[in-house]
Amino acid sequence: MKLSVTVTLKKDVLDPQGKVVLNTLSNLGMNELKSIRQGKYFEIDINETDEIKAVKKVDQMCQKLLVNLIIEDYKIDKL
Amino acid sequence: MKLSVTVTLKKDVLDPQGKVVLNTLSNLGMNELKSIRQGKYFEIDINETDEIKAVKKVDQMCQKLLVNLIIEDYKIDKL
Amino acid sequence: MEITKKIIEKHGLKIEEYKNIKKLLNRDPNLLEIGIFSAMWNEHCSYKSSKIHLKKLPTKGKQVIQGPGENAGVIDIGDNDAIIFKIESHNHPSYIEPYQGAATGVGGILRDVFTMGARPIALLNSIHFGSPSHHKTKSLLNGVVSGIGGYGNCIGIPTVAGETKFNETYNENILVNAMAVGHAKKDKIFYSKAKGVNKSVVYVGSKTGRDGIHGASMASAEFNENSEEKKPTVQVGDPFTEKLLLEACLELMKDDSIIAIQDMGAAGLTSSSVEMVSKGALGIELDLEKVPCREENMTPYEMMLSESQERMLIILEDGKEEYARKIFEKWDLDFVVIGKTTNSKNLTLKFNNKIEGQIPIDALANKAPLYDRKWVRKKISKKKLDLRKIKKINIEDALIKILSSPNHSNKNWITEQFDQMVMGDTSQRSGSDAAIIRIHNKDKSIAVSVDSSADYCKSHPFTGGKQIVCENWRNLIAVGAKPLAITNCLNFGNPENQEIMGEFVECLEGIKEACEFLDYPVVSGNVSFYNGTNKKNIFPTPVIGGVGLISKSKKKINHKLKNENSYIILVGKTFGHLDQSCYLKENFSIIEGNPPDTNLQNEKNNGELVFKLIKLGLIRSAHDVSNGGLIVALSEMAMGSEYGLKIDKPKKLQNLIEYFFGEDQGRYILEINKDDLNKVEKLLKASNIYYEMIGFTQRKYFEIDGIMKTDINDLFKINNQWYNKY
Amino acid sequence: MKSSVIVFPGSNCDRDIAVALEKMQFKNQMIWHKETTLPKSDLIVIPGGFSYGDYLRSGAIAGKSSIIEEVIKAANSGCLVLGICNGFQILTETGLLNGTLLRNKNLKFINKDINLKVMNINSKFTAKYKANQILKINIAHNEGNYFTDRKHLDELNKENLIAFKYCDEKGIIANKSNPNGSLENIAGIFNSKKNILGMMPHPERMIDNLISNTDGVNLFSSLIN
Ligand SMILES: Nc1ncnc2c1ncn2[C@@H]1O[C@H](COP(=O)(O)OP(=O)(O)O)[C@@H](O)[C@H]1O
Ligand SMILES: [Mg+2]
Repeated sequence: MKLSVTVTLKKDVLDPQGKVVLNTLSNLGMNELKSIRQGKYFEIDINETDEIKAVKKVDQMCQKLLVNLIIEDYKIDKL
Repeated sequence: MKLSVTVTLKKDVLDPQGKVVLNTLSNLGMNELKSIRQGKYFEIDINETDEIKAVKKVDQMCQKLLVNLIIEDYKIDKL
Repeated sequence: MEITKKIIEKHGLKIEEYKNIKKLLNRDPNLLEIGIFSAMWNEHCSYKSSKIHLKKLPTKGKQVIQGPGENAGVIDIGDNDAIIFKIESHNHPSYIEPYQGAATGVGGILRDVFTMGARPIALLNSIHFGSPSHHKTKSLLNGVVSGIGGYGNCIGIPTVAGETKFNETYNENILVNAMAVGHAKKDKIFYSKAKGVNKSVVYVGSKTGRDGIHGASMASAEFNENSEEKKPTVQVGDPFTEKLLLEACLELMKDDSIIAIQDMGAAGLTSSSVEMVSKGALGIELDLEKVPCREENMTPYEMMLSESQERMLIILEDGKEEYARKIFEKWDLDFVVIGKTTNSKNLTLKFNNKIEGQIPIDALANKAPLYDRKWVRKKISKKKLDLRKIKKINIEDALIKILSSPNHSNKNWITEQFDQMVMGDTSQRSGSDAAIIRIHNKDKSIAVSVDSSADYCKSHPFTGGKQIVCENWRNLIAVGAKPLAITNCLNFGNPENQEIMGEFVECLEGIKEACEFLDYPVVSGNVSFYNGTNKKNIFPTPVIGGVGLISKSKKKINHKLKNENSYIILVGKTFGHLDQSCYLKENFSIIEGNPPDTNLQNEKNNGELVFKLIKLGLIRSAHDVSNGGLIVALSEMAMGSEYGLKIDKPKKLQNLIEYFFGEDQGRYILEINKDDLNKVEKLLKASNIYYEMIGFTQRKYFEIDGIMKTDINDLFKINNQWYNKY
Repeated sequence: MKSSVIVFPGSNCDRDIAVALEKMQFKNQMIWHKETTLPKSDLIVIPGGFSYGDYLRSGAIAGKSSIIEEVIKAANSGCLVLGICNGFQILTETGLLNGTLLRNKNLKFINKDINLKVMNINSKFTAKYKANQILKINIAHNEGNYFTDRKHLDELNKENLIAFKYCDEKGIIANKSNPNGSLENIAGIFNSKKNILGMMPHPERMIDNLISNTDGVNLFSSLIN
């Protein structure tokens, strides 16, 4: 089963990448932009057909490694 | 309007990051993993209420800056 | 599968070459075999257009342990220490994907050096971009610079020197040349020549993917509109894996398990296996199903032609397999015996026990095509510039124009993105004439520099070739090093064009003459042809990478002024040669006439004396005079140091523009303490060296008597502003 | 004094720090990350580099290795721990130090000599420096932009747990002298017991006048008692 994990920075954490991307895009003339935040994305293929179990396992991976819980949030989706 | 951009590496392009993460997770005892590929994620808030126009603008940003079209694919979603 | 004309062309083979293949095989090749021939016979691997000319270069000398023909050149620096170095181009991949192209260029050249047993100790690069105003330049520039840094910083080898140039000739075809320098013990150098039958052939490193299939043939073809579609899967560099591979190889090399070792570079598994057994006059048999693959269902064709990075091929002594495997497993790297050496003199490729291809090694290597391509001598311009016809401009304005131009602006914004200090032995970082790296735990250092002069080479290839070797030699002298040997990367256009081939031949003649005269042999190098698009070829751009020795580390020196009230001496004659100068280029966009001539005898005498003065500790700072002439060199010595200069008007040459901006060769500026002046003058006179006392150092200002007076901090700002506004 | 340098795959300042420690008369040992026990040491150093390529988040994967559990145990029982550059990032990932190191504000790798102010000399690491001394030390990193929450920042300030701040030649701490965007120009911090120091600049690169300067020497000599 394939799942995805989307990791985003918590609201009050500074996002230097997003900031630079925002500036660069405005310099390129895209002024409609209000904000941009950058995060990470994982596609995970797991040997597990039961969705609930699969999500649980991926959740563990997030907690153990993929996500820095102090500064990041995450969400898991089925692909 | 808020949109998201998910950027993934094209098939067959080496993903050194995914590789290391996969190894680490297996070492941590998660053996059910078949593969993991790492990508990027953006949350974009744009001053545009028309969805079609908003998507078009974000698409431009992808082509111009956010995505390396030679090695990456992307998709745009409404949040 | 029938081999059609289209397939042959797609593999970059000429119909004549294909006929030759059939003759050598006595039959029609299959697709796998065509692929292998195309990989081995293309320009990049076979050197078919350049070989007969490269043979003329001087490659021997007391200091040379290994000249061209191995993965890298090796020189002797005494006490059982050897320096191993080479430069290589990664132009085409960097144009397609600048970050990854540049990064894998660095990775590739590092493997060439550590495959011979060296621990890499320094990285250099020579990067050439189109005009800054060209729409692609900015992103190519940023991508290449971060790619070079990304790889070197991560693997932990300092990037210490380089050159960055802009010229519209590179608008559609940038140049990215990377050089690596390593240190080894003289009695522990590893070569690529296979020996013995039935020895295990081992694959180590990363897994094989579909990256860069046909990369070598891409590097051997001109670009056209369709190149972007034809491109293979882009190679992605993995510096982390390379670091593991480096440490694992060096660990295995402590013992004597290795018979031969070669990195998988261009044309991957094909060229590495063929070259090793070709050198040993042996054959090789590979079981391709054993090749570690990253993707599913990879075919023998794909495995043989893949250019996945961070891989090596090793031929092991009997019974060493398990010992070696443990080392690679410790570093989490694949280790698989994929075949053995044979005495059949064939390349035999099996896949699941079925022979998929079989080609005589000789047909791939020694019988590869060799061309004596037609070439014509350059028609040399007879024009001599008439200064009177050019608008008169203020000297200070002209200087400022040069210092603020992209080509002459300070490159700190680049070098700050490179870790220059890791490994703890960089005693002179980027910014001076050459970088200096101490040999770890020893009291001696090496100096390194890379140089090129495309404009000079375009207008007069022979003089250009000669000049660039001299400039490189001078850069090493100026930091107190004895120049030992060079590597070279010959970036040229399409060799099937007689004029381009002529540029190549004549540049090489110039390089040869200078190297011979200066006892500065060529120990390694690389040729990159077909740099150009749709018949528009780049200017001939040979890049010279030199290595010199500083036998006592304490004696290091650089170009920054050190004291107040020291004497400034200009060594070498100033004739005021302005044709092809920066003065004309930057101020009037005039690119005309011939480059300054290089008198090898003067070059040698002046250089040897400067070397001696530095060695005796009589010099406070030194700088060679090159692009931009005397005034630019003087400004460089002042900018970024604490002191300025007070310079006299010339005593002999009356025309101030010629005097200050002329690019005559063989010159150095020296800063000398008052107390040492007598000694220095005596030595200069005793050797009959032409010199002039031109002024003093002072605080704060760069001043030329009655002509200009500028705060050095202002000059520094001017010199640093270009990129910030770009 | 005995020191241990932890070596991860991808560490690349391990040799440099070993050279510095040995020069300062430490008896040093290199500890491969797969080891499960630590020799008795007075000082544990986690060196700079790109452990595991720094591919996920800098320091994240090294923070999960088996040897790190031993480092945590030792640290909790009072052993001195020094994390430099990637070592600092690893210490934040393990939770031995709070906060995190984000990408540099210009998104570029930065290698240069910067000015650093010693903010607190009441620690085993900084005792030999003078109060408010200005040092010139090399930095080399992609992710040195220190960030932490309000509460922890207050604690750092109140308890004097900031070891170094980026400043200019005159010692002025301002935005202009902040190379990477760090909160309050923070370049290095202690834990509350001050037996752990994490810092982005590389003192081990500043121990030899031929190469650079000797502004890093006192950090190591402070530790020798
Ligand atoms: N891409 C680069 N990488 C590293 N160093 C560079 C690069 N570009 C320029 N430099 C450094 O900037 C300085 C000036 O370069 P250049 O003007 O070409 O020197 P020179 O004329 O003495 O050969 C040199 O020290 C060189 O090493
Ligand atoms: Mg120079």
